[in-house]
Amino acid sequence: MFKKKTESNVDTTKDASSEDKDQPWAELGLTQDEYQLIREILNRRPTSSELAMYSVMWSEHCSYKSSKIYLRQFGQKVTDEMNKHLMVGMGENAGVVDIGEGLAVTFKVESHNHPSYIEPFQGAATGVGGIVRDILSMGARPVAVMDQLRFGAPEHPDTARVVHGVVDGISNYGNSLGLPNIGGETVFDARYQGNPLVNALAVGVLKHDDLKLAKATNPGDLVILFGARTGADGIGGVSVLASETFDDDGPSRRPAVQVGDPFAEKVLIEACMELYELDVISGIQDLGGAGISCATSELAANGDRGMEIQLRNVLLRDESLTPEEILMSESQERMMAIVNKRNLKKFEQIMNKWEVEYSILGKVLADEKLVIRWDEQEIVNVPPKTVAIDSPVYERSVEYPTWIDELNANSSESLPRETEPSEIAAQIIQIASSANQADKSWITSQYDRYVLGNTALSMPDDGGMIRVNEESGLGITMATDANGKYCQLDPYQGAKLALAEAYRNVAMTGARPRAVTNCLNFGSPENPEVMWQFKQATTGLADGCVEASIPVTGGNVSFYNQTGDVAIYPTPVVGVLGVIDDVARRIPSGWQDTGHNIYLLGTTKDELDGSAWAEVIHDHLGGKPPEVDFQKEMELADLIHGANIQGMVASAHDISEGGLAQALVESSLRFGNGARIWLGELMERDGIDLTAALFSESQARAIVSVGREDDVKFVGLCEARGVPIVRIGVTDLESSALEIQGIADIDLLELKSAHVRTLPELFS
Amino acid sequence: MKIGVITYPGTLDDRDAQRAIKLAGATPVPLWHASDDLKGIDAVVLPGGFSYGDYLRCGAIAAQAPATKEVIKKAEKGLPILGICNGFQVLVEAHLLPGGLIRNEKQHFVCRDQRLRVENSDTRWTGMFSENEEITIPLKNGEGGYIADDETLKYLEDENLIAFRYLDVNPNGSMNEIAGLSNKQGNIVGLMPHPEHAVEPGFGPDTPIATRSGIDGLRFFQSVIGQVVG
Amino acid sequence: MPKIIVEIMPKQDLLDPQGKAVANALKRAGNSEIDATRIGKRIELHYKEQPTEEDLEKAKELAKDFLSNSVIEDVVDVYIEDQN
Amino acid sequence: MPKIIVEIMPKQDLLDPQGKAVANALKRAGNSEIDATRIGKRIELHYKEQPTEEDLEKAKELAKDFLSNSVIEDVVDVYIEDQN
Ligand SMILES: Nc1ncnc2c1ncn2[C@@H]1O[C@H](COP(=O)(O)OP(=O)(O)O)[C@@H](O)[C@H]1O
Ligand SMILES: [Mg+2]
Repeated sequence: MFKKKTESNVDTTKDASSEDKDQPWAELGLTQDEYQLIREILNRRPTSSELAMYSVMWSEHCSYKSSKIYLRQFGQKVTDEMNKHLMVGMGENAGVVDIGEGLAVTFKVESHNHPSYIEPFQGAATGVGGIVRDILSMGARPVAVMDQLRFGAPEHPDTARVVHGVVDGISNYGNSLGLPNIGGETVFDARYQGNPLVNALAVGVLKHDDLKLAKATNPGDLVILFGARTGADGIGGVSVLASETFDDDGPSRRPAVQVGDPFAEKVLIEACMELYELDVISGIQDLGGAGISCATSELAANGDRGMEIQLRNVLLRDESLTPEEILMSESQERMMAIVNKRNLKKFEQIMNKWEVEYSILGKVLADEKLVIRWDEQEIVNVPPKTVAIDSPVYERSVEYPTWIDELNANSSESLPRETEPSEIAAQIIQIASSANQADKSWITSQYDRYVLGNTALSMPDDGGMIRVNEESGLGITMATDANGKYCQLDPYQGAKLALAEAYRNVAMTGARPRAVTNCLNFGSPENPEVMWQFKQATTGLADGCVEASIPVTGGNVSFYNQTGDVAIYPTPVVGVLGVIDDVARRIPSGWQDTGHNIYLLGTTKDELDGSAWAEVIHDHLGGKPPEVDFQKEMELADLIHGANIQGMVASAHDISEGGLAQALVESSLRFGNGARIWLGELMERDGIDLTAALFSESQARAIVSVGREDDVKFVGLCEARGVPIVRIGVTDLESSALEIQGIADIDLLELKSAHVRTLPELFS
Repeated sequence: MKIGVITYPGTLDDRDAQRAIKLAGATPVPLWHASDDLKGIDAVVLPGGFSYGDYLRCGAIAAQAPATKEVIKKAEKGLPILGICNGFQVLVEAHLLPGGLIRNEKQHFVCRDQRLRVENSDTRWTGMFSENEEITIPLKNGEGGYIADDETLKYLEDENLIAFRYLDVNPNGSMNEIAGLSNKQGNIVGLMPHPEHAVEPGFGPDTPIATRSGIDGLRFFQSVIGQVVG
Repeated sequence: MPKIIVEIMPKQDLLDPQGKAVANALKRAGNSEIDATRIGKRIELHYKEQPTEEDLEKAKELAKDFLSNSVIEDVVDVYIEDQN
Repeated sequence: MPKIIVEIMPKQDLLDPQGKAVANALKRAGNSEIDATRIGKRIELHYKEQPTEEDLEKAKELAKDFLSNSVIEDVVDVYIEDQN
């Protein structure tokens, strides 16, 4: 079927200089202007290989051409205080944050949305593989993963297909890599039906000295491709180029999906760790989107150098691949290293030990040009920065969506509120068993949370906590959050709310929030209303970071998440990294001791718009999302930290979706221990009714349990720091119920069954 | 005392096994799959993970490794061998323990804090447990369903070679609730759950007393140390 | 028990990590004549009665739509097993 | 590419949870004529040269000793694929 590529039908730079021809730039996703720009840069038409490179590197996915002008805010709206711990900021493969003791942490979240809809298992699996390689390429040992999932309506017939495939894929890949999964999110909403979101986060730890950058700086150094062989994965798009060069056989039908091999990646991780330990490499880059095109041009561009590559040296899985296809292949589990000649022996020894295949592709050039040859023929000769850095930047048109006024006007105020105790009790259970608030262990029990032996907290606690120094106990916490409904109501506020929730989740574990990553999932940037949402959300996140005084260190943008004209809810996933001196001081999210006082911290307002209560009980979305006040979030976080240092906090759980009621349910079920709750004082103090007391989603709130002996001190501390505190109950291990006085006496076994049963009933 | 831990490509819980050995009071010795040098160890652990990606059958490719072949030779001479999860699968593929391990009944990987009954405390790795003691250690596997033909099952039951049985939940559909086995001499023990993940307060399974405070796994390692020394 | 056999293989162009690992193991064990290995599925459908041509047609549909994943796999054969 | 095909099935009298799960799904989808399902492996060994009878004998050994586990699986067939 395939004709072997002969020298005569390779499109060379010489051909390109001498003969013009029609090129399929539009099919490759370039605009007329972009194609014209390439011709100006080169002073001739591009060769088909060059066209392949530019088209993929200038795609939205690789170039951030629509988002760049907004992402800049994250680097600009910063203070010295925010940058204090930042070792590598925006722009590298992943940000790097100093955590003390000579150690640093790198972390990033990335999307694999579209592939996960087409082939959920492989899409999600390779999403995990890709983000882990990003972390690996910073010189870090990956230590944990998380996953942020958004699926269609739980009862929709296609949802189970996606859920099963995605969860299986994450489980299969992450577990096989030996990385504990320490948390994530699972949301169901019809808005994601044809466009599920699969975001994956990885965290790595490195010594300060081991930091690696994706740079080729030293002319003469070798460029080595290692890991899996290059095959025809994920190059469906370049078929148009292939068809040009195949005779009359028609276009080759290359697969658009990629298949992952977690085993190959695990071996790659171990091999890289040895490369780092023995200081063998001078630069490294993972191969993800755009494959060799991306790795060569970025390494060269970042080092202000060039590169000379013999493409024939690429080890192939399939000999029929054309040069264009090789340049664009997205085969997984590959890395590119820059190695000084004197280190080649050591490099080879490590590859041989781990049975990793490698091939030397070429060397670093002093001049800023990227030259790629196919045998003797020169098929690429371009300035690397024009491919990797100076891609077009667009200021897309932005338009205020007028529908939002109507949405905001339709507040939850008019929704009927129950006063009958038994009805309210039923609502608590109905919310606790709704797909979004239900227990997620049907998913999380498919993930290994134990491997590596350093997991101090994981699901269902508020954040995932990992020990990074076994001697000192130094550790980190990660939490990620996003609320698409809040963002639909107000993307500026919604992005801040996502940050606030992740920040609070980290703080509740006893850690101090230190840095932020994000994955911005939106509809089409060519839709001005989507672009408005994007602008608002990025501005909100950047402003929120200044207010909370923690920097964004990196992230990822995923556009075009829509089915037909209907975009997903704007979904900026925000991840916060926290640091804790000693993980022995971690705080669980439920009570384990009897007779402890339960306190509600913060102020409860009547904020039910966009809430779980409005959705589950009334199928309503409208109004304005809750207010955010980072000053209050920081006071709450400081308080928990201060009190925890003194050993006063037995448990802490943040209040978010589902309100106080949901937090009480989760804290009771965490260890299956009962409690007696009263709400009168709270309702009176904050001037709210029962529905608001139980279901409002006001921010900067948490419930904590505190031992009797620490009571006076704890209350004193809150008062001294001005954190509103009200006692709302006591823990009672004798009782097997969550008793809310005068309202409900909910048997814990029944509650648990309702909370746990939902997902298995939907998907088992 | 020196206890070896073999690392195959794709092994994951090797560092954890080494940590457990250290916490139990012995010296962990890392062993490499490609070498038949067992470095004078007194006992060996085949740790958990996905050796060679668990492709073909779990443990099948690792069973062919030079280090495994050496272990097989020493097994007869009484070398204490503990196979954890993937290590158990290697022992089964190497025919050091009977039967087979197949995909979990529910078709999913499962990670949970698992209650077990110690059915045989008369092996090199279970001596510090009392007969019928109930313990909790983490379990995490995708292919942990134990199967064997009737004859083998009868033999295992009659000879008291079932070392551990699942309590409360049979997480993978194992026949006769089998979680782990020993051989007749008692030097070889294989089990699906992971004792090395219940050895350090703060990082084990939850207990009624405190978050992640379960350390029931430590006694596996203490057992072999106690018996060799004593 | 009368049977229809369905044979499914990973698509030619896609990576087959399992086959790759097995091929490497075979090579390490000295089987240099074997160049590559691919691992697919052999599914037996057991019928109550001897399957008819119609059953076979239906099985082919099932093979394509349900038993295999057309994004990453090919059905290479579906046939009624000879009884002997 | 010349090939030898190795076909392996789980032993008849042992549990095959995967086969059971597929059979249940088939039944739920209304295929009442299918009584049971078993899922095994189809392994392709790719040879550099057309395999000889000797290669076939060797492949049969491999099938028995390495590609299958005789405790839980049966090798149902090993054959040189017809080239056409
Ligand atoms: N897809 C997932 N992967 C891993 N952990 C998850 C996933 N979904 C939910 N979790 C975990 O389940 C717990 C409850 O989730 P959630 O209610 O969203 O937490 P929160 O409201 O505190 O952000 C958390 O520990 C979270 O990390
Ligand atoms: Mg929380």
